[in-house]
Amino acid sequence: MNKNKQNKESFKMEVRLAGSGGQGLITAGMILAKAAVLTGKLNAVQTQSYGPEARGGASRSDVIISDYEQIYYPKARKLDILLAFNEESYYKYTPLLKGAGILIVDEKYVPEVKEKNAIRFPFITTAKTEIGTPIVANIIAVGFIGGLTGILGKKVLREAVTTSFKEAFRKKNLKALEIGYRVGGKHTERMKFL
Amino acid sequence: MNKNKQNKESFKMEVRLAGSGGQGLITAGMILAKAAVLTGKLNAVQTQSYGPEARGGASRSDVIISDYEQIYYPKARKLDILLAFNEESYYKYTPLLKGAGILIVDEKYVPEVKEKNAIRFPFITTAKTEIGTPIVANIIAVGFIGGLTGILGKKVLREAVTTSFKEAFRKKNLKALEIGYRVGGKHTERMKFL
Amino acid sequence: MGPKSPIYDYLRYKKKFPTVWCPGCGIGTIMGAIIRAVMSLGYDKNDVVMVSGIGCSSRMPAYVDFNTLHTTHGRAIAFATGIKLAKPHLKLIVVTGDGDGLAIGGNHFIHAARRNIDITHILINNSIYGMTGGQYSPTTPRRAFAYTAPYGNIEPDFDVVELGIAAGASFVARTAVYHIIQMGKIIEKALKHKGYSLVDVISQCPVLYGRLNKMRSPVEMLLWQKEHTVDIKVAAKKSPEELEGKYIVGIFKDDPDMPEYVSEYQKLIDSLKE
Amino acid sequence: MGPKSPIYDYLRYKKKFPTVWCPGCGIGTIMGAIIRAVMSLGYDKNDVVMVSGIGCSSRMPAYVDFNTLHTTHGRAIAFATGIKLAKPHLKLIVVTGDGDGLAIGGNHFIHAARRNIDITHILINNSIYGMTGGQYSPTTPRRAFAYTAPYGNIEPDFDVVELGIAAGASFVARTAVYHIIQMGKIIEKALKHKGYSLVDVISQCPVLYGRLNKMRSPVEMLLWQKEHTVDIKVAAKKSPEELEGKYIVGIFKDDPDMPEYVSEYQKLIDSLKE
Amino acid sequence: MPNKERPALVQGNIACGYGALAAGCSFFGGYPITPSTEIAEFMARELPKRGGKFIQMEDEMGSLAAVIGASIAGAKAMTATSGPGFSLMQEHIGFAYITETPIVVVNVMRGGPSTGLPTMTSQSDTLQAGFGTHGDYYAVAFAPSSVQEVFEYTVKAFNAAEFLQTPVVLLMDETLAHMREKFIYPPTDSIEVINRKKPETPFAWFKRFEMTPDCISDFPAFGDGYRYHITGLVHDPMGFPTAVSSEIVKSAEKLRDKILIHKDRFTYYEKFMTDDAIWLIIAFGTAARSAKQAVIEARHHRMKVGLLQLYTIWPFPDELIAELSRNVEGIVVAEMNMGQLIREVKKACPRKLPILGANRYDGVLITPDEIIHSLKAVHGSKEK
Amino acid sequence: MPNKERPALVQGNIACGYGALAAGCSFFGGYPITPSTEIAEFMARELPKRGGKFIQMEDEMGSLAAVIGASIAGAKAMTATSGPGFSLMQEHIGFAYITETPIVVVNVMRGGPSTGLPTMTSQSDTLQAGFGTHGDYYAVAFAPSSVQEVFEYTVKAFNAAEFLQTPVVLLMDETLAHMREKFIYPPTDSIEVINRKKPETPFAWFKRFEMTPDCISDFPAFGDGYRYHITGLVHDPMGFPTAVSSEIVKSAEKLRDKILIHKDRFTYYEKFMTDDAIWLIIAFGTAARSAKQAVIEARHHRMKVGLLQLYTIWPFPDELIAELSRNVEGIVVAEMNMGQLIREVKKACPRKLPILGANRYDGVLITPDEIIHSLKAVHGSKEK
Amino acid sequence: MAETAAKKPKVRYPEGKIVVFEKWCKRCGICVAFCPTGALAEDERGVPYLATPDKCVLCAQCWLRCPDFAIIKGPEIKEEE
Amino acid sequence: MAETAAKKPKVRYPEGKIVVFEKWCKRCGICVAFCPTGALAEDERGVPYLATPDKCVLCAQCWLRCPDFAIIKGPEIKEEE
Ligand SMILES: Cc1ncc(C[n+]2csc(CCOP(=O)(O)OP(=O)(O)O)c2C)c(N)n1
Ligand SMILES: Cc1ncc(C[n+]2csc(CCOP(=O)(O)OP(=O)(O)O)c2C)c(N)n1
Ligand code: SF4
Ligand code: SF4
Ligand code: SF4
Ligand code: SF4
Repeated sequence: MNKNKQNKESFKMEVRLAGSGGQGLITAGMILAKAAVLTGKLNAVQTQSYGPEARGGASRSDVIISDYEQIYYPKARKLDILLAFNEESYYKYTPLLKGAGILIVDEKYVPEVKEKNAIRFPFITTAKTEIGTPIVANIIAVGFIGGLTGILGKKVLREAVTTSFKEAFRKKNLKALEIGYRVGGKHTERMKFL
Repeated sequence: MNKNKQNKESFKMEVRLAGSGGQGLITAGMILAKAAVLTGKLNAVQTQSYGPEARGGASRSDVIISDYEQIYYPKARKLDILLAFNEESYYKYTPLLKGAGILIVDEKYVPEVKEKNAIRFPFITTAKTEIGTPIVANIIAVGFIGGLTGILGKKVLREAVTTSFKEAFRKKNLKALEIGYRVGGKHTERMKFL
Repeated sequence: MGPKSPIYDYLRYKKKFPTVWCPGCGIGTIMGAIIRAVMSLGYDKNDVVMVSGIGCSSRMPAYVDFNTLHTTHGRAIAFATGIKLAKPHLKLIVVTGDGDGLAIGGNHFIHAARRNIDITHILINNSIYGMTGGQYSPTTPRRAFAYTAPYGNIEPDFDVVELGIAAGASFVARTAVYHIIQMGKIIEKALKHKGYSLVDVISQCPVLYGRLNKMRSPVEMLLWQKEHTVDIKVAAKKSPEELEGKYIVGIFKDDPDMPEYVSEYQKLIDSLKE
Repeated sequence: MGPKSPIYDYLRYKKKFPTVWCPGCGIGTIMGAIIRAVMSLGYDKNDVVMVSGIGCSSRMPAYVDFNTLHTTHGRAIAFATGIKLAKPHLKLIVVTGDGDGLAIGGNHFIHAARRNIDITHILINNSIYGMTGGQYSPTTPRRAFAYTAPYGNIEPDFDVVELGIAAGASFVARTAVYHIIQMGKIIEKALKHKGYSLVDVISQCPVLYGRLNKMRSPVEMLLWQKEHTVDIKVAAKKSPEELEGKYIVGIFKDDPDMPEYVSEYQKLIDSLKE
Repeated sequence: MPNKERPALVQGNIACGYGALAAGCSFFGGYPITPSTEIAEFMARELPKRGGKFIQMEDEMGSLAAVIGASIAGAKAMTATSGPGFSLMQEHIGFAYITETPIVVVNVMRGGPSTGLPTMTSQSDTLQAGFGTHGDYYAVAFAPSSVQEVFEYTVKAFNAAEFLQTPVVLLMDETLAHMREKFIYPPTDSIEVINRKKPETPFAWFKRFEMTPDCISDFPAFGDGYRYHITGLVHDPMGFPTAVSSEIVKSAEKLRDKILIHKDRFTYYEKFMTDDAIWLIIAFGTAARSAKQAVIEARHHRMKVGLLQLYTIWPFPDELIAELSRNVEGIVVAEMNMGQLIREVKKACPRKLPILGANRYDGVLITPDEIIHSLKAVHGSKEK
Repeated sequence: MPNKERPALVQGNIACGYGALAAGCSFFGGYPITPSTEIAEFMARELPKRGGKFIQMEDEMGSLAAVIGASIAGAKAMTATSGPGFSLMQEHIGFAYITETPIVVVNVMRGGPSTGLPTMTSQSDTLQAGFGTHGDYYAVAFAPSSVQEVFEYTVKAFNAAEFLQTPVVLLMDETLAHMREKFIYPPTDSIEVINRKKPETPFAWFKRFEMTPDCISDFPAFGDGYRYHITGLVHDPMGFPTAVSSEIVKSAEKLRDKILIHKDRFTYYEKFMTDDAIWLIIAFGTAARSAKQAVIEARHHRMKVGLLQLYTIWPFPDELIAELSRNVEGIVVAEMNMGQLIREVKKACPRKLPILGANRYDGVLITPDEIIHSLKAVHGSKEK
Repeated sequence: MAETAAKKPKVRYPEGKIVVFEKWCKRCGICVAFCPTGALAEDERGVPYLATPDKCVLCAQCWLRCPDFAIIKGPEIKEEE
Repeated sequence: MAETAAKKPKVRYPEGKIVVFEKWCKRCGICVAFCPTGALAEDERGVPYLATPDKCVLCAQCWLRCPDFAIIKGPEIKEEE
């Protein structure tokens, strides 16, 4: 665990995944949190917000991962990581990023990003081109965050993905995870400032 | 008004009519109260108690007549007059009679009465023999109390009866009132002690 | 000690009699018919559950020596559904009034019928709200009088039998208190039937319905039943005009093959075991 | 400015569009058919009231420029009853889902049908609870899947048409979103009919019902409707075996002579004036 | 109908019907239940004579739905019920509240919970009238104590409902409902009748739930030419659903403030011999009659007792109680339940005072003696 | 079902299902409603595998009726709903109460009143859970705040229901219900499971509602060979309706005392940094999590703040509040409604203390900052 | 509580025929009206009794119809004291 | 609030035929599937357009079936701007 990297006594990371309904960001958050819990050492809580309708609309998923015994307030407040899959989310939540917080956007769906140090990656396009379906973009993002942060081993991430999908969908999602993990891993240096 | 007879500044009379369901004692109470109100000078309130069932069972009707502006507690507490149409009522309520309170029983349905000064009259039998139906026994009782107390003129009593029954039943009930009033009138001296 | 007759073993006669019902009310007669049917089927009293809602008719459970449940207005069938599902070997008899079973309880009635759950529903149909003192009900005929229909009822009444069949009940019959023998036989068949069995029993409420509608005595009302009912077999041979204003009595539907809900559930459980 | 077409005059399109409904959901198509029917009858929008309960289908009133009332789950018909009775000249259109109209709302449905009150009830029947995310409803066929029927539904479904007729509605029809022209005509007739008019519209919920029951697209579901419906006239010539598993569409009952509730009430008022 | 020239003997339930008609009620939707049925039966007789509508619905959900529908169509509408029916109406009370629809719900209280004691008296739905529906709810409920007052407060209930555009509950108890008492029909022109605010704005500018300083918006009926949307979802001033935080907050606060701003206007009470009172009884409904008798009798025994009779139960008059509690040494809350109003009194009293209940819950009217008994107890508790 | 060996990520609603199964629940009757549906869906999947029964009823009246019926037939039975459904269940909650039938009702709270904010969080059915049914009613309601606690308190809810033979409400909020969190399935033998008291008396002597010192009577199931009568009318110890004053009183008091005698046993709470606290926050459910965070942050600013987290909402722990209030100078009640629990707190505090609400009612979880804001306000109010 | 049922009926019902429990009888008149042989009659209080015992053929009409379980077939009865 | 409807559609719909409001279209595929003449097609995003205008006979199928009021008959439209 890169607790020490955090240069804090204890470790807590707040992640928000935001976009629109149907992009699978609640699943992504769930898998991140599941992986954390499966480590056996970390605590995690995942929450989400719905719009006024029971289905559809904007979608937002918060994941807090920590080695505290308990995570009290379960929603993200100051974001360590924000993943924005659409413009609205980018504008709405960027202000909540910590000073050294990491902004990750889908470069196709959030074309105009002011923040220079933002990480831009074509999640959805990559999903389409490399795996043949845009639906797995969310799992690329999971892998990406996994690789970036390094706090969740690839093993638990794989386990979390495997146990979250039916047989038929597993392979594609594991592949997506792999891709994301690899690309994300290139940005680990950013974690130092967090 | 025989307010003066009461030898009180103000006048209040508490009457309870008790028997079993179907004897018409709620109607009787209502007519007594109506007559009082129709005088234009008296105030009256009539209440009743039901058994556990919405229909049937024991029946009890309280009437309070007064020349106070307001009658507060609306149930009879210390009875000036108790009319008992069955044994149960006689046993249950006689203890609530005031010292000089007047006990009236149907001599056929309450055969054993300890109180020497009780007024005994065969209301139900009289109704049957003189008017041909036991149902009007209740109105004989109304007349009886009217005649006995003298506080309600025969005119308002007749009016109260007339407005309480459909055409078809009026005549018999007025006759019953007449009979009761006549017999009740014989006991007016009892009012002195009230 | 009290009377000795087999039927008294089925009554809580020491505690509860005489009943609350008015003189000549049909509910007591129907209660007798139900008990006799249970007796003749030889059911163990411990296995019989009688459930009712609220109303005059719903007072019945207090008088019979079964497992008895007097619930809320209109919901007896839903309570019975829970009991039956939790303990399938129990025999469920639901008694409701026409208001209880068809007004406030109409929804549970059609849904239990749809599920075809094994419950016997005796609908005591006196065409009036008795307990609350004579308001019109969903089976009060048009033009009849009630305290909330002082100028004559303008609402049409349900055809309970048609409704039960359309909703999906697998046994549907109508009888009348007058037809005392037929009533007994039909109730017995309904109890034996596996699935939702509905018996619409035309009954008399002499003090409210009778008085308001110029039928002065229980006897008169029973004779009215006699004159206004036609046996289903006889009816088949009559013209619609001849049947105008008549209630057809008999068994309208008796389909033992429709899947019954609790058994279907058991099959599901068994299938998951494999 | 927005689009110009007569139909947009009937939509709150500036405020509310696009709708909340999922891609390919049948509710929008039905909404179009209702509006076109109102247009072709030339009703004044001020005189039209659309009332709904709770559910996906019950979101419809927000989009149409009538007097619109989105009530509680299951109770739309009862609200509509109050409105109609208080202001008889208003045209009442009630839209409900199958859960809304037949599960929690089943009782109001059968009683309004019994009274034959002049309300048009469009029952948007997608065989599932959409809004709450895919639980089975009283019209989910046996064996179909839903989130509360993960092993296949064991409950039989209502025949809505039979139920409506048995309850007393004077106009009863069934159609399907696929039958877009027929649907329009039937809704128009239902609106014109004086009395309780029920239109059971088979509709598609592609994201819940479809996905759970292996129909992957709205188009596939519409084609399913095509294959599983038979026109009432054609059906008359077919054997029960041929009709097994099919839904008959068309007008089942259209009786203009049955007394309508609000008119009957008006007669009562008039009679008391005399 | 009563003879308007002469005093008459009238039943509580019937006086409620008179009051409703006097207030302009033209719609009654109900489902029979003891001890309220006489109200429905009266309306079934009288409304059609006046062109009004009575309908007996299939259940209580349906009854209140029809009543709300009628009100939306412009009628003054009411229902009458008792505990079990009142429980079933809770969802729709919330709907009328959030949609700002004026309706009057009469609850003639009998013994509960559940079927309880259907023919016997009680005041045990008092808290339910305040908190029975889900969500944040600010209730309005009145409670008369005599037949004359039943008339008066039925009119007031309609007025409050129409003015505030909210459901108003009239709490009666079985004793009052079935009691027959002298009743004098007030001169027609003395009866104040309030009607809901109608729009003057043209349709284009109209917002049904507009935010206004006094939180009261214009309310045209369906069919009046103003086409708008009504929903039980939290909505914006136009009536359309919203999930915008600021709009949600405003809408909830409008509903609350509407009641609180106008609270004084609809707070009715009577002080009975409280001027020099050292001991205070608080009561409502028929229990307040017993309490008045108790005051008179206690005063015979030189106990300085007064009564605060509440006619407005909700919103609860905290300030009034706080004020009166300042000058007394103890309070007895007399009610026919196991202690409901006393909870509010305790909360309202800023001082630490002995507050005792005089409670009766066997279905029988509480007696003056029982109240005096509690007065003595509170007296004693103070001395210790 | 969870892997019992390893921590798992579990949703609040699902943990409720696990808890129910662990407590021995074998019957679920319900009607879907957001945000509680996952509970029903879980039970629909799991119960038939274990021979238990799931039924989706036609409405909420039917759901609770079936649940009560199943309990009478001996099953541990539950339902899950949300505000609108909870309102419709009020009549039957009273029926379960008066007939002493153990049932568990989960209410996942969303914004109200009426349809309100169906997908957003809230704690605004708190008072309704206490006073929603007609008649005198003594409620039992628990409120967990984490997924692990949802499991624990679902078991406790069944235990309390079975022990007390009364309906128990589990109050969750949408946030908690949909939250996924680390969950460790406790060792099976560490889970205490209580079952209702069964008779040992022979049938001839058996009285279903016998008066006993601890107010708990024997409860055989229908079909166990004890034939008895159950009614929603006020009844005697045999279960038959009564109108005898003394029996009515005893029956009402038994129902009340049953709850009060065993109150301590079922009063759950946690004191968090209260030992030296000068300022006290009171909260429950997810609001308590925000409050804990607020305590920690306030302490960073050297404010001596503590939290009393209530897990038992009803019966309200007055004595506990009274005791804790003695040592503090001000109280903040943090809740996601317009001020419900605060009413109880005010009533329970014998001292005149500043008591302020930190309220949020826009469907969003209250934040630690908002609570700190109120802490500052109460601090200020004290200084004035 | 057995008092209502306990009082022994007056012996107006010959052995082996029918018996009326007066305490439960509500005098509704049904049994008399539907007795096919006319064996039953009402006394002055409206209570039925077997006026013409010989006519009673034990057809069951009266006890099946009585809503109040107030008539039963004689042979099955053993009145204890 | 009119922004959703206000954007002028790209002129892929020749005068007098049908028009698709892309902002409302949910790409359900119904119009294309039920176009009896095959005049409609989906673009790469799944949005329908009149691929072969000449084939369109204004049969009404697409605009009657579209659940989202996203297709209307051309002549009735006047796009202002
Ligand atoms: C929720 C509720 N609403 C209303 C009532 C009042 N109520 C009791 S019985 C009854 C109707 C009785 O009529 P029916 O079901 O026809 O039975 P009957 O009394 O005629 O046998 C009504 C409306 C109630 N107890 N509970
Ligand atoms: C009293 C109440 N119970 C339950 C719900 C939850 N609920 C909302 S919509 C719905 C069912 C929706 O199904 P249906 O009526 O078939 O309409 P659809 O969404 O499929 O159009 C349910 C159960 C509610 N809002 N209110
Ligand atoms: S009121 Fe009618 S239904 Fe009720 S007991 Fe009397 S006769 Fe029977
Ligand atoms: S969930 Fe189903 S019914 Fe609801 S909008 Fe989507 S497709 Fe339509
Ligand atoms: S039928 Fe029964 S209750 Fe009626 S008179 Fe005969 S014995 Fe008496
Ligand atoms: S039918 Fe309508 S919503 Fe569907 S693809 Fe065609 S235009 Fe788009």
